[in-house]
Amino acid sequence: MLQVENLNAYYGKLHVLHDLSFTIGEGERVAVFGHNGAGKTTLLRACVGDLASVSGAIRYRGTPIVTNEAHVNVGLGLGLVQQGANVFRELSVRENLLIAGLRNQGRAQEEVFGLFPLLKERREQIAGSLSGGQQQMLAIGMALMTQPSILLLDEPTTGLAPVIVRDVLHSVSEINRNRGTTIVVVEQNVQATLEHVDRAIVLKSGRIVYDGPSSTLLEQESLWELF
Amino acid sequence: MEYLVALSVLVGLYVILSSSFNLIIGYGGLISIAHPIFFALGAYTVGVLSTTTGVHPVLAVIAGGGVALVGSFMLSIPSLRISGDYLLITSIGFQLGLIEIIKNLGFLGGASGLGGIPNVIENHRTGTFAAVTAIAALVVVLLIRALVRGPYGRAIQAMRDDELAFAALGRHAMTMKIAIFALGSGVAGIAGGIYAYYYQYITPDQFMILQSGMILTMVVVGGMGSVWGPVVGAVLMLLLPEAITFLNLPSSVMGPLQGIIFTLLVILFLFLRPQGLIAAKPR
Amino acid sequence: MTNKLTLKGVNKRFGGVVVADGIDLEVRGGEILGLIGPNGAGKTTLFNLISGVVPMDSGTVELNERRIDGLPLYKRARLGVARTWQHMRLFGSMSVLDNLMIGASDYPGESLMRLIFQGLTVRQAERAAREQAMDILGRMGLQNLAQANVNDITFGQQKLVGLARGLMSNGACLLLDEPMAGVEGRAYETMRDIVRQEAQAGRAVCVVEHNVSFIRDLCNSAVFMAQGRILERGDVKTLLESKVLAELYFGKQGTQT
Amino acid sequence: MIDPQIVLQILWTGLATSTYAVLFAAAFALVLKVVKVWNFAQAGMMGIAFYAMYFAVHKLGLPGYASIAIGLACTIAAAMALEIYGLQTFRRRNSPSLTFFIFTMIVSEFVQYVLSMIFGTEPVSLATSLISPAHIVGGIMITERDLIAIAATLVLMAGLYVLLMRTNQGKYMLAAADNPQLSRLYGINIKRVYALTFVVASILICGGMYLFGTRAALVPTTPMEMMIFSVIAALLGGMGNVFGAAIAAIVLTLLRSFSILVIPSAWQSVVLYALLFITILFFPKGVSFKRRPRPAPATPTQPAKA
Amino acid sequence: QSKEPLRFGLAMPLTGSQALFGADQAKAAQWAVQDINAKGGVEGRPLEMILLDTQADPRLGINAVNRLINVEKVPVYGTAWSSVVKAVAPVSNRSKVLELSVGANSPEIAKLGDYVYTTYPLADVDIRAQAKYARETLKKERAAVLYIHNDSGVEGAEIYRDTFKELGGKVVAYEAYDAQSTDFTGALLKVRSANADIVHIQGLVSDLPQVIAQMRQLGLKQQVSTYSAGYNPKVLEQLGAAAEGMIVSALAPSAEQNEQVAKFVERWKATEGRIPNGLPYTQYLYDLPYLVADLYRHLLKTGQPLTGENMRKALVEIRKFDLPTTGLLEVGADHRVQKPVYLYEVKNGAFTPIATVK
Ligand SMILES: Nc1ncnc2c1ncn2[C@@H]1O[C@H](COP(=O)(O)OP(=O)(O)OP(=O)(O)O)[C@@H](O)[C@H]1O
Ligand SMILES: Nc1ncnc2c1ncn2[C@@H]1O[C@H](COP(=O)(O)OP(=O)(O)OP(=O)(O)O)[C@@H](O)[C@H]1O
Ligand SMILES: [Mg+2]
Ligand SMILES: [Mg+2]
Repeated sequence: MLQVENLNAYYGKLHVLHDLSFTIGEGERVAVFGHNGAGKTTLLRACVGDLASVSGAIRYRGTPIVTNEAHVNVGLGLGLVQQGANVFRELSVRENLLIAGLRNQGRAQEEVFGLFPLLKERREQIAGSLSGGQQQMLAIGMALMTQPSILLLDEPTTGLAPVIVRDVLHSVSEINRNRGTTIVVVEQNVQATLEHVDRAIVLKSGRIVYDGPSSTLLEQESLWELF
Repeated sequence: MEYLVALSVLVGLYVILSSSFNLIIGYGGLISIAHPIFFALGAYTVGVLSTTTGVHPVLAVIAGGGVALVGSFMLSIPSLRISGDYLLITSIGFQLGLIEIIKNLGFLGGASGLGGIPNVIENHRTGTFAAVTAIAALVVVLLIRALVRGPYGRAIQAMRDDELAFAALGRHAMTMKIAIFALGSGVAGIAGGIYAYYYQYITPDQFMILQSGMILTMVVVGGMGSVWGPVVGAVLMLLLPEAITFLNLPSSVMGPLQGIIFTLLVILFLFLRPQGLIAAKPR
Repeated sequence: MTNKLTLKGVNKRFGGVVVADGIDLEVRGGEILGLIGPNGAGKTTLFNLISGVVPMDSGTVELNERRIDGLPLYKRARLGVARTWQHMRLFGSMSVLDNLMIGASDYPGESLMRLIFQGLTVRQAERAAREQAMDILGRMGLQNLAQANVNDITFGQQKLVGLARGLMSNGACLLLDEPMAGVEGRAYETMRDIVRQEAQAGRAVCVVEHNVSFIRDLCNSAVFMAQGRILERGDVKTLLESKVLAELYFGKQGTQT
Repeated sequence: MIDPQIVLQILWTGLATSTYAVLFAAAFALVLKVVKVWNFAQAGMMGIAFYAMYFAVHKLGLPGYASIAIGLACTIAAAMALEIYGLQTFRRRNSPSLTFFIFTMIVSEFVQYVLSMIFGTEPVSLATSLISPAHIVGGIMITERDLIAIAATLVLMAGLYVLLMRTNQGKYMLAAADNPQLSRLYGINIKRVYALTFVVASILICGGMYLFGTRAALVPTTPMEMMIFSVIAALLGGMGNVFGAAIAAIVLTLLRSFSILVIPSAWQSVVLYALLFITILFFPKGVSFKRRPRPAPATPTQPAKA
Repeated sequence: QSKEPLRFGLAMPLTGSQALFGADQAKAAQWAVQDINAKGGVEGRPLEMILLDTQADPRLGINAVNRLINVEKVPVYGTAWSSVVKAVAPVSNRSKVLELSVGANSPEIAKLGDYVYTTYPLADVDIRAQAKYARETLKKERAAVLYIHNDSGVEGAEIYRDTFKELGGKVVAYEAYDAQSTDFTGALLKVRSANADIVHIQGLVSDLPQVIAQMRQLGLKQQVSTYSAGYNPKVLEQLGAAAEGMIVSALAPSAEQNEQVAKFVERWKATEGRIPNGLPYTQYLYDLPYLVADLYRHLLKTGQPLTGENMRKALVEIRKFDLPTTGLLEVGADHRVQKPVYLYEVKNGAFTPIATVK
């Protein structure tokens, strides 16, 4: 599904990702862990083409996409939920979902409202005035509206109450099961996430230090200091 | 030589104007276009004082600065009270409205301008004016430099980055903005005062709204938010057009061609140095 | 005198939505009060009401027996209300040290008059602020980042800088909005230690957090808020086991993450 | 002593005169809203639109619609060149917003010089005669040109409304206006949206210039002077609210036309600007025709960086 | 005998909103220099004109004049537009260089100092003549005055109003309009209800046709008068029948009255394919180099050094100049010149001379 080869990423002179290579299979659920600043966000942004200076190769279902612009990749079926609750602040919840779904003839808003009933109540509220957690829900809902084949989530549960954290992780698994959507999720909360993924990638200072099944991750004592 | 000295008077005055505008817009983040009107307030104060009273020129120029400074409150206090965003709109109203008022007031010469401002320096006139403006410009630039390098500059910048967080730390953004605006405007008024004495004749046309576009071009091309940027900008924007007149262009297309060359050069500068010729230093 | 923050009958609504409904609250110096509740409960709004970002509809806020509601934001901050933000709101174009120095209680560069007429005291105050800032950064292990631009440091470090900036004013009360969201590892521990020390120094601390283990680690007592109302209050352990919480916050099963 | 007939007459002519101001203000506000640029190059675009049409009418002898087409083609080409070679470059380099402002202003000046070199500086008009057939309806003089102008403006503004509110492209514009960086993650091609915005602005400008050019004579510097008015209207209408700007343009024009009845004519402009100043001070909310209040500053997103 | 050229300056708006006149005027002056040099120059020396742009902006005007005086070292220069003429006057007086105003008509110009002279009659000449003609010859009782709200508009309108009143007429409406406006309905309706029998419009070529067009459309049938801004074939073209009866003035003879002017106009048609903007002004500009040549000739003949001071003296001494396209110029001690005012009325789509007021 997604093949990454020798990926390097830079912010100006700062070299953030060093020669990352991995492959993600169709329908897989992958978690990416790592300390603050390890490069997790950078990795996801590079995958969708949201970064200016990257080198190496990324192939999506065989097509090279590393030079594509983000909107092209989204059209191909990549979806990203950015870190930090990014929504269209001056538009209403309904308009936010509508716009998110335009490009890929997205699903009905009702499905998103089913997942987050709170949003339904606030359909007409301006997104910028939602609480932090509500905005995060909206951001996830918007990504679902694009009907992605591979969904990249950057710390989707930050700022959410435990009950919703579980709901979100659960529904992500659900989407994976029902639609075969590939999932890549960046999370801080290792334990809670491991239940929902098949595989884990651990980054340390821009390099992969672990890539394997999620079940054996916690056996790696050398990695404990990272968490 | 005399020609260059005469130009340097103008350069000095515009260095003062662009630096003070930079203080307001580049450092203070207060988007106003009313700078020319404070220049005008200074010039007209001197115009009226010098033609009707025998007040000492230095005092008259200071009075010009004072009038501009006080005048700035009329704009800044009410507009900043509601929200800084509105400063831009109110400043347009202020600028255009005040110019119209000047055009209608007989004792200010109305639309035909105010002439007969006495010549206050008989010998070495141009040289003296050049020296005076050069010193004034230097003082203004150094003053602004001292201001923005120190704790005041840090506070201005923090205020610009995030006003709410700034206020939540116990800092009062309003007074700072008003003070910056007043200082910048007062300085412009002083430049206006010197201008009036030097040229001895002022008209409302010289202080129109498009003037602020010109001063702003100096600031941006030179480098907004840097101390020496506006200085470089002012020198360049004033001397380039003069230099272009020395090209021997065919007289039938001379006017527009000079304009085309000049604007192309400015566009080129913007492309080559989008942050300005002298980029602002990060703190 | 110990510090004390008191809220009585605080009400606020946005259009039709009630976000604060008769909130009574008291936080004393030395205490760390946890504020938990589902998303949209009104926690951030409550901080906004206390610090003066948003005006309230009715009720009173007192700091050390002095009413501060009705005062503008900056005056409340000067009287001792220090806060951090859910989204940090650092001064992005400036260095870490400069970010902190702006928060000093006696900030020298605010008044032009003072700069002109009291140059000497300005320099002294500036030096004092710098020392205080370096001191706080030292406690957080961030001294070597003092000159770095805040945008160039990691998320966790930014969160710490946000806290450090709030500490500069030595305010009587400290309001922390999700200090731990997105923070882990060493930064997590530093954060916890610092907050604890600040409480011990006599500040009244109030923390909003979804990270329950952090609340458990740190707080003496906690309140549970939902839909603008305080539903439960008490010491952390009993509160976390309460039925209401289990239902509204952790979900039906009542397990805790 | 104010005669209702006079009032009605001023109202009607005022409305007819406001038509092109409405179009220019809407174009300015649209670009400001979506592309986030104070597009002072609009004066340049106005100049190009007018002189292209003038060339088509007077030098090529083409009929009205053909010359509008030519004017439109030139304006769009110029706008695209501005966007692609100018604004995109500055955007890529993260230039401060005032750089855009200055750049667009200088571009206008440049265009003005080029036009005066090519077309000279004498006032020219699209119509050979400034007189348009007039009808007296109930004592009110209504010229055919007024009718055409009002109808054309209504059509253009309605089209703009449909585009913004009812089409996907319009939604993309709203999204791009809100957060361009984020829009890309929902498959929106920002460059295309910006290009489209300039095309729409060009249509409005070209239409406005045609209306203006048939009722007045202009010189290369006229567009710059006219643009200041659109800027004021765009600001008064609520910083980039397109229809607010249009309404503000009408209100300002009518204010200007009517003020002569009550104020000595020499003081008209003063009163107009003073009113502008005072309105904002006392009704800061009243002047912005915003649909909804701005979100509270409580939870901002982190600045998105490309 | 040295062949060194005799230099003089000309500072005109070649760009900006006034360029439409400035550029044509500069061209006329250029032609005159060519013509003089083609005939052997002045005492065998060629005349050389240094042309600079002022944009009609006082600040740029000062720069230009500074350059003319200090770099080009000319002893005499011409310039126009009232605000520029006034702004550069102190420079001229201080440097003792002769400033000749050609075309600016603000009455204040007469009082600007020793070194400022005008070759163009000031506004009081032609506008007074208009008012006088309306009042005394046409026997109009009630005049309405419409003027553009800038310096020349304000000054011109005042002269008309005062003269008309002095002569016992009534000014029943006195309305200004903004330079940027395109809708004059309000002001025109006021004029309509004031029931004037003549309307004097003190505007610019760019707005004058619009004012008249709107006026006629609103059903105002009064006779219109204006000053030389209306003496322009463009106006007739744009107004068609609506221009009938309009009275305009010119301060220079027309092609019919002066054979040189006829040739001059032909030359415009031949080289530019049109009539110049503001024909009378270009005539004054065409004559400026001839005037300068006369001054130089005087100094060369009397062997005086070619300084600004002597230029001024020469001007006062010669006093009367016979110029090709504007006729006799007499420089008065009061720094003014008197000229006949030629009045025309638009009849059958053409300017027809109706009177010459001396
Ligand atoms: N826009 C940017 N400009 C410059 N440097 C950046 C930028 N964004 C991130 N960095 C730097 O790149 C490195 C990796 O950042 P990244 O955001 O990918 O980390 P992360 O693993 O997502 O961390 P976190 O857990 O804090 O979200 C960090 O050192 C960070 O400081
Ligand atoms: N300006 C506003 N206009 C309308 N509603 C608002 C506004 N600001 C906040 N709200 C609403 O008030 C409620 C409380 O918001 P608040 O940000 O205080 O929640 P919170 O408890 O901090 O939630 P979270 O844990 O998700 O950050 C939310 O439902 C939000 O949508
Ligand atoms: Mg991250
Ligand atoms: Mg919150």
